[in-house]
Amino acid sequence: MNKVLPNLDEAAALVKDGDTITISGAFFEQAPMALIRAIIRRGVKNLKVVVAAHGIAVDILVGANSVRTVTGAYVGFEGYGLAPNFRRAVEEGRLDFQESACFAIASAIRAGALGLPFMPLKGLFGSDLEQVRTEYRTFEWDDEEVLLVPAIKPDVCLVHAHRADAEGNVQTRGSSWDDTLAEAAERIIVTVEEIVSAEEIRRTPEFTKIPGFVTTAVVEAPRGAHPTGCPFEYDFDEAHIKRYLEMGKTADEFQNYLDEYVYGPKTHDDYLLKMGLAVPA
Amino acid sequence: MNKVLPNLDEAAALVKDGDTITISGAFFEQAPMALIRAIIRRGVKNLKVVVAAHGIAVDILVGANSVRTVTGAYVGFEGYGLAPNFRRAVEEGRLDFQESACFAIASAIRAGALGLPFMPLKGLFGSDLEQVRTEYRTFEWDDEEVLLVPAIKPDVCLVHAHRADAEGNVQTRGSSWDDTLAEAAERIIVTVEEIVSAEEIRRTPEFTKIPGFVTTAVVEAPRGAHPTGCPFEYDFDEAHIKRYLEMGKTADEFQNYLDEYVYGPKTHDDYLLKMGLAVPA
Amino acid sequence: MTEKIETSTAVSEAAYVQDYTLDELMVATLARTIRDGNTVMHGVASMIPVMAIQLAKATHAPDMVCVNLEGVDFRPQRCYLTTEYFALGEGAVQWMSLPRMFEHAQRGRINLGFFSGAQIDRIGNMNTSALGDYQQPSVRLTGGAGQAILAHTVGRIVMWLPRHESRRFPEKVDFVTFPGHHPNVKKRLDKIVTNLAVMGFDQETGYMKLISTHPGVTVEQVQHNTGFELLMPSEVPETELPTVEQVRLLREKIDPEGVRKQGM
Amino acid sequence: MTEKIETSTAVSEAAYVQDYTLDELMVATLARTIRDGNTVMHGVASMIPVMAIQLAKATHAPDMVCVNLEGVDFRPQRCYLTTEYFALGEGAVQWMSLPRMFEHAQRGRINLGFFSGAQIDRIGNMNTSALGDYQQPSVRLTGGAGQAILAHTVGRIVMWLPRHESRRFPEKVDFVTFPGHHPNVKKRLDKIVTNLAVMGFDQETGYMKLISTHPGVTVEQVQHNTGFELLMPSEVPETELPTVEQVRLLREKIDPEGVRKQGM
Repeated sequence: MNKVLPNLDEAAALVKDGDTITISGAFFEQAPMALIRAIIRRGVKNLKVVVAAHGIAVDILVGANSVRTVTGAYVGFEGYGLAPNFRRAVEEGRLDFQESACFAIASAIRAGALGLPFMPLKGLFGSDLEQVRTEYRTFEWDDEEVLLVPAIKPDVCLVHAHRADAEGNVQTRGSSWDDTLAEAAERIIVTVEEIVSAEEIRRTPEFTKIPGFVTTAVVEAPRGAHPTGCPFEYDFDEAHIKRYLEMGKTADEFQNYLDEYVYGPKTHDDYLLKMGLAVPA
Repeated sequence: MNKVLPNLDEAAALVKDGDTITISGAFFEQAPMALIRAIIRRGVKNLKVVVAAHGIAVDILVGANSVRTVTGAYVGFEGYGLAPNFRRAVEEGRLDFQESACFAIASAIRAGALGLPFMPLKGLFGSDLEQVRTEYRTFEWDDEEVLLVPAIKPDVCLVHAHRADAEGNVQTRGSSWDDTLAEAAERIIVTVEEIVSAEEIRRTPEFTKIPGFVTTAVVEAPRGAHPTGCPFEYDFDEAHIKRYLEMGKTADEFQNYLDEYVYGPKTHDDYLLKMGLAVPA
Repeated sequence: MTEKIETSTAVSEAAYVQDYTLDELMVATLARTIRDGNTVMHGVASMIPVMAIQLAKATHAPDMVCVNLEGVDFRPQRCYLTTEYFALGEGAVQWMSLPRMFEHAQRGRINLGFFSGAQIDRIGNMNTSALGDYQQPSVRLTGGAGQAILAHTVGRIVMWLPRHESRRFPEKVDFVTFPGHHPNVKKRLDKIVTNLAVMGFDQETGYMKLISTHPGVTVEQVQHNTGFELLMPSEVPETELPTVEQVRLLREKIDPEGVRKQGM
Repeated sequence: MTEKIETSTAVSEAAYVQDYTLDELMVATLARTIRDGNTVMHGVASMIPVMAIQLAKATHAPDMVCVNLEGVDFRPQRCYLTTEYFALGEGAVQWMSLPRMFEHAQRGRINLGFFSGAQIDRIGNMNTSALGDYQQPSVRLTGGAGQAILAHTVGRIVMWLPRHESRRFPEKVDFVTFPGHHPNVKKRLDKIVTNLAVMGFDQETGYMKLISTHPGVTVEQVQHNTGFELLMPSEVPETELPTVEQVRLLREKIDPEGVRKQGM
C-alpha cells in the first residue's frame, strides 16, 4: 500500500488541534524538525507533547504557541543551556509541564505500544515526582514494591528517519526507540532522508525499525532533521543552535526567529535553499 | 574481559544439577545442540527447562533423563511429528510438563530480563491453561482485565549464535529473542559458529544481540546447531531429524541414538567428523 | 487501523479448475478468507495457511502483509514442513521475533490469524494439548503455542482442520487450549475450513454452523463426520472452486515440490 | 555479577602533575571512582563524566564498559557539549536505546552511574527540576531525565557538581528530583566530586561527610561554601592529584579541543 505523501504540508495536515504527539530523536539528533516547522506553519494549537528527553523540537513548538501541555523528563539543550521558550512558558504559568522520569514515560509509551493498560517499573520512590505524578500507582507483588504507570497511546507519532520504501518500511541507523514510539501511536508520520526501493529495504532487514503496516504516511525530506543531526549521515548545526538560543532569550526576538526560519520559507525546499543546504539539482 | 572457554566441556560444567535453563532458537534453527550434547555427556540431572516452543533441544534432554520439569507452550517437530521422548515421558507420568502459552512464557522471561517481579499481558482467559497455571494472577486496571505472570530468572541461558568476539559481544542474523533470554539469566553460555575480532563486531553493531557485559562464556563451535540450522548460514539436517524421530519411537532404540550420536563422539570435533561435517583443516 | 470491507471476490469471472486436489481446495479456500490490506499471522506447523497467504498475496490481496515469527512480508523460496524457520523470513522487509509478533497482535495490529487443533467443539474451543485425561493423557500433543493468547488479541480468526472426523469434532474437547466460548473471542471467530466443508459460528449462540460443502460432499456427510449437531442454513451452497490461476500459482510458483500434501 | 573489590589505585607510583586545571582534576578524580570491570552509565549533559569514563578505560580500568543511550563501549572521536548524541555511539559494539539502558539498570547490570543537579542537600537529595516554588518556579530547570529511577536501579552512584556554592548545597533542596534519603538509595550513594572537594555519606545517618579537599582548598572553605554542616573526619587528606599520564591523555587524545572547560 503506497504510504508516500507528496509534501510536508499534507503530512502536517494529519496533526489536529489538541492531539497528543510523540517525537523521534533527542536534543541534537533525528528530530523531525522539517515536519515540526510545517505543523507550526499550519497553526496547529493545543498539542499535548509527550517526550522522555528533548530540546529544540519541544521548545520551538512551545515558542510558537502550539502546545498546551508537555509531559517529559528533561527539556533543555544540555551543555548549551536551558530551553528558553519552555522555561519562560513554565515560569510565566502559561505551560502545563507534567514532569516525570525518562523511563517512566518510556514505559507508559511501551504500554501503549504493547496494547496494555499499564507497565510496571522500579523507582521514583522517595522523589517528589512521586507526589506530582498522581496517576502512577504503587503495587505490591509479594514483598516487592513496583510502580504501575498508565499507558500513553498518542494520537500521532512524528519520526524522522534515514530511509523508507513506498510501503512505509522505515529504516534507521544508530540508537533509537522509534519502534516503540511508533507502535504506541494511532497515526505515524515519518519523514526520511531518502525514499528507496522495496528491494533495497529487503536487502537490509536488520535496519528496519518500523514496518509498513504500522506506518501511516511517509514524506521524503532530505536534511529534514536540521538543525539537529541525522545519525551517521550529518552532524547537528551548532551555529544555528546557538543562534536559536540567542534569539530565544526574549519572546519578541523569538518571534523574529519564527518569521525568519519557520514562516518565511513556505516549503522545505525554500528552507534548505535559505540555509544553503539545498541538494544540488 | 576475555570470556572465551577452550571447549564445550568447560562450558557444560557451568550447568549444575537442578538448574533452570532456557535455550535459544526454535524447532529447526539455532538450537545450541553441540552444547546440549556436552551437557548430556556430563550427566547433568533434574534440569528445569523453560522454553516457549522447541523441538529436538528439549526432546533429547528429556530422552537422556536430564530433565525434571519442562515449562513450555509447544514441544514438537511441526510437520514431522510429535516429540517422541517428551510425549512418552509425559504419558508415562515421568515428566512434569508445566504447560502455558508462548507469549506468557516470553513475558515471564521478559520480566526476568527487566528485573521486574511480573509482566502484564492480555489473554489466556477462557482457556483451561488458566486453570493449570495457578501462579498467574488476574488483575483489574480500571475496567480492563489483564494477566500478571511471575518473572522467570533462569540460572543458565544456552545460546547458539553466528559469531562473537572474545569479550562476549554476540551477533546473530535473522529472527531471535536471544537478547531477552540472555538478559533474564544469571549465567549466559554462548556457542558461536566463529569467534571474530572486536573490530569486526564494532563494524556491524546492528547485528549485536547480547553485549559482553551480559555474556558469561563463549565457545567456538562451528556447525554447533546441528542437526538444526543456523539462519542464513546452513540448513537443518532433515535426514537426521527423520532418523532421530525414527529412533525415538521406543526408549530402547533411543538409547542407541544417544550412544551413537551423543556418548560416542567425545568432543564436538569427533561429532563433526562422524557426521561428515568437519571443517577442512 | 480499520479493516477494509470484504470485497466481492475478484475471481468471479475467472475460469475455475476441475482437476484440483483437496489440499489445493483448502489452500484456495483459506486464501479467500484473506482481505486485501489485512495484516495476517500464522502459527507453527501451519504449512497450508503459509501457502494460502502466499497465494492471496499473488492474486486478490497484493497489499496483504504477513507477520510471522521470522519476518514481515516474507518471500520464501520454497515450502517447508516447518513454519517457524528462518527461510520463512527470507526476503522480509524486517526481521521479527516471537515476543514482537505477539506484541503487534496485543496492540491490535494483526487483523487475521490461522489456527488449528486436534479437536474442536461446537463453541469453537480447540484442543492442542492432550487427548484423554489431562494429567495422564493417552496422547500428549504438542501444546497450542500462542493460541490461548492470540485468541484474544488477533482481530479475526480462521481455523483450518485437514481431517474432518467426528472424533476430532466432539461435543466437548478434552482440554481447552484455544478458548472459543469466551465473550472476547466469540466475535473474532470467523470460519473453519476442513477437508469437507466451510463452517462458521452463529453470533447469537456461538454454535458452529455449516456455510458450504466442498464439491462432491453432501450436508449429511459433513454432519455424519461431526460429533455434535451443526446449525444448518436453509440452503447450503457448494464451496467455491479454485481458479485456474490459483492452482497454477500453487503448482508452479509457490509449492512446486508438493509439500502441501504432507501439510494436510 | 558481583563487582570486583576496589583495588588500590594503580597510579600510586606514578608521577603526579602540578600544572593541571580544575576541570582536569575533576575528570581524574571521577575516573578514579571507576573500578576495572565495572559497567558504567552517564546521564545527559554529562561532559565531565564522559571524559572520566574514557580516561579510566585508557588507564586503570581497561575492562570497564560504558553503556549509554547511544551504544555499548563507545569510542568517540571527540568531545561534545551533548552526551546523548550518535557520535557517543561511534565505534560501539552494540547500539543501545533509551529504554534498553534503563532495563539493564533495572536488571542490576549497571554497577556505577554519574549524576548531577542544580542543588544537593545533606542527605543527598538532588534538584534538577525547579528553583523556588515548584508550581511557580523562579527558574524552571531541565528536569532530571532518568535520575529518579536510576537512583534505585544503578548499583553505585557518584555525583559530580562543578560549582560548590552554599546556595547549591542547601539544608533542603527546593524539589527532590533525585531521592537521596530513600532506604533503597542510601547505600548506593558513594561519592560527590565538586570543584572544591570529595565528599561521601555516613552510612548510619545518611549525612554528607567530607572525604578530601582539593589541593589549595581548606576544610573551612568547603564548609563555608556548603549550606549545612558537613560531617568531618578527624583528618582530611588532600585529593589525589592527576597523574602526568592522565593529563596527557586528556589533553592529547580524549579532549584536545578543551571541551572539558565548557563542561564545568
